[in-house]
Amino acid sequence: MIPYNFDVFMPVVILLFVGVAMVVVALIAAKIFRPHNPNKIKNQEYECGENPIGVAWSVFNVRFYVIGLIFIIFDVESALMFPVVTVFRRMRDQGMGGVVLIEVLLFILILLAGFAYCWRRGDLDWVKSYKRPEGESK
Amino acid sequence: MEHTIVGYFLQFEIMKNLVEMASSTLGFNASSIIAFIIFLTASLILLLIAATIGGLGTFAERKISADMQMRPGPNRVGPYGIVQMVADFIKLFLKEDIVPVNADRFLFYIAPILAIVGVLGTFAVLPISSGLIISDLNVALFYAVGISSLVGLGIFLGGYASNSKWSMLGGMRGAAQIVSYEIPVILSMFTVILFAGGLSFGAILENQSGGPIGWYLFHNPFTFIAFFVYFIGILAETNRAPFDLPESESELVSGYNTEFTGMRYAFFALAEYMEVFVVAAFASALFLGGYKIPFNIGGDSLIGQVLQAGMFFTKVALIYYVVIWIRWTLPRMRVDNLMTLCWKYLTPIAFFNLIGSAVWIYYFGNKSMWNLIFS
Amino acid sequence: MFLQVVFILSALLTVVSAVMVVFTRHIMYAAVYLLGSLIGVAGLYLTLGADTLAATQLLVYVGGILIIMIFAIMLTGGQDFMKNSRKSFLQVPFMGNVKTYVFGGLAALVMGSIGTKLIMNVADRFSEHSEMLSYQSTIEVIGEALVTDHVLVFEISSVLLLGALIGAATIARPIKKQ
Amino acid sequence: MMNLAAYLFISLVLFLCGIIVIIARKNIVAILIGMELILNAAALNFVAYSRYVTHHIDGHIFPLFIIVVAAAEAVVGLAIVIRFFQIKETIHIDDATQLQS
Repeated sequence: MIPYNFDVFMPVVILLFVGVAMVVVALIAAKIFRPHNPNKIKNQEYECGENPIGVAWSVFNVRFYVIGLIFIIFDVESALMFPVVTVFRRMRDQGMGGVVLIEVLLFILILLAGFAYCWRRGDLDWVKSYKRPEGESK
Repeated sequence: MEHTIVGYFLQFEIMKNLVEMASSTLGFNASSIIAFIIFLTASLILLLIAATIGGLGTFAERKISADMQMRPGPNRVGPYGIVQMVADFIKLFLKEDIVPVNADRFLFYIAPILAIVGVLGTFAVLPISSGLIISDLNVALFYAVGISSLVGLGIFLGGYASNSKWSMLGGMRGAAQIVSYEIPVILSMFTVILFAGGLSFGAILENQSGGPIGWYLFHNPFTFIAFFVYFIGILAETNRAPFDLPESESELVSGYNTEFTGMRYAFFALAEYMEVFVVAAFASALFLGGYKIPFNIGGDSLIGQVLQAGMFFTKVALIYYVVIWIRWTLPRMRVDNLMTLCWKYLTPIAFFNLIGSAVWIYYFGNKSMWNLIFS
Repeated sequence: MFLQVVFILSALLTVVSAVMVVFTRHIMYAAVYLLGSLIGVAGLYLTLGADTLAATQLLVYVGGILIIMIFAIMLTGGQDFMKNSRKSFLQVPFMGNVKTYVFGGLAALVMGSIGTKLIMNVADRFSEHSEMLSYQSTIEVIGEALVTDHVLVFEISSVLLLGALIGAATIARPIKKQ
Repeated sequence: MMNLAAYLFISLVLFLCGIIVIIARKNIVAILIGMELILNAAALNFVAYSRYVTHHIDGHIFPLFIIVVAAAEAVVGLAIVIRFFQIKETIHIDDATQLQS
């Protein structure tokens, strides 16, 4: 057993700090050189030359959320699968391959059932078409 | 520590002596401090390399696109216009920094930081050569996938903070697209991880060899398919054409970075080009043998390291070229086609690959199809 | 040494961000401060030797939950936009008032004193000299545990995710035009 | 300085912040954010105890499933919030008084 050596995470922390520092330092350094003469027109947000109407933070379509929720379910699934796929080959070499294979397949197939449901109900379609004739109403 | 750049340096006697000397003068174990200094230096050098790569990315983009359209491209500044990127940088550095008056200033300031940090974090595990991997964490791939999700957040917050309709649309699209394509990408990674049996790049590259037969690309049919799924996925995750909907210049002015000027815009652009580099590097390490050279010429010596780094950069440059080639060849997709491609084609194919690879491992173990054919 | 530095930084990031989540008046800022808190907790996991958990935290929380939270804010925060100024974005989703904060503070005070009393019991017993888990990497150990000892909860979590997927998709599906 | 009590204290602060957010906020999304804080505090406790007391990997498994449950809870909770908003045009918690619209 090799003891846990925390020093291997050093570059991760360093790089995160360097990334923040790079942006901050570059912006501050650029402040010395760059001109600064704002005016009212210049500080408007760009709307192809027109005066902007209202603000942009409007209510968005709910389909973004539907995509997001399907994504997050599979994200969690992959987060759980990362450790399992890592050990799968070793477990197979230890003679437990069949059991682990069945477990993994069960795990994936249960989730694929939900995926198939969403597909069937049209949640994966970006543009919804309910395929209902014009005059018919529910 | 053995899979880090510090571990590589500590092989040499002179470094060991240095550590001992520092320990005796300072009065405590100085290996941590020496490691810190090496890591810091390596990180700063890497930062310079990364910035250069980002700049070269823009240059390559313009030069290759010019080549494809049979025009010279940038050719005034320096030989073949290669100093163009420096000129671009100076221009962006001297540009006025405009923050729209209605923008959300706090988020406007932190959005480029998130994008840059998300990309730079992945540089810690980039396998440039067997000695020159800054830190080969045991969860390297997992960590890289996790930290690079900050980029999507940065793009979204950048679009949100600008308070411009174009930016908002671009940011929303960007976030939806980046999160969607993360699923096929991760699932294709699983296909390789199953065969490699480890998440560190050392483990992934261990079973690959220099020649194409030893690559995971030609290991079995499933990894072959997985490579293309991964490749399409990374194109979308880095907002490259034909998936550049978040910044599609013909409909959304410039997408999420419409309102960003000067250095802030430069950081978004830099993050994008560096991310293409990073995902190309991961593609080469996962599927194309990474830094491995045929017959292991040079071994662990310094010449070997240089050769390995050369191999790595060659492969990445090839993938980079293909990425740019695709950009100037294919028209942009529509947003509903984009989602259909992700959820109805790539994700099922990736799941099929994952199951197929698991079954392959169960029956044949780690054997590649060449082993099965020729034995 | 480096461990302590990371510990202090992560702890500061976590605590300060969590406090800012409490006191900010802007729901989007609350989400961004939550991001800081989550990254800080990931750093604390690292100092505890849980590298897999830190990566999971980044992948699921930062890449997933936070993004759909911001989606949800965008999908709900914007009524009365066109007629009011951006002030409405701060005010319409009520972020609490003095009365509720007093109640919250009192509840926190009570729970905090109880919690501090409980923590005092272990204050001087488990110090940093106790040895860490002697795994180089936790991911393989976790992977083995997930398919052997904890396989039932592994499978049940997939059923939970299935339920969440179907339920949420059913609830959030756009209303059909009448 | 780094001992169990320090981690427990950080976890306690996170938990209290979550409690205040849940009690004080009137915005349902903000309340969900507070719940994430509380779940994080619980997960941190598990890992801290596994590091200092039990020295067993089970303390790492449990937070994994806490994260899974947090994701499921966030997905369903936010779906309900969005649905509620579509019907009532508000996400004030005091307006959520009826089970059936």
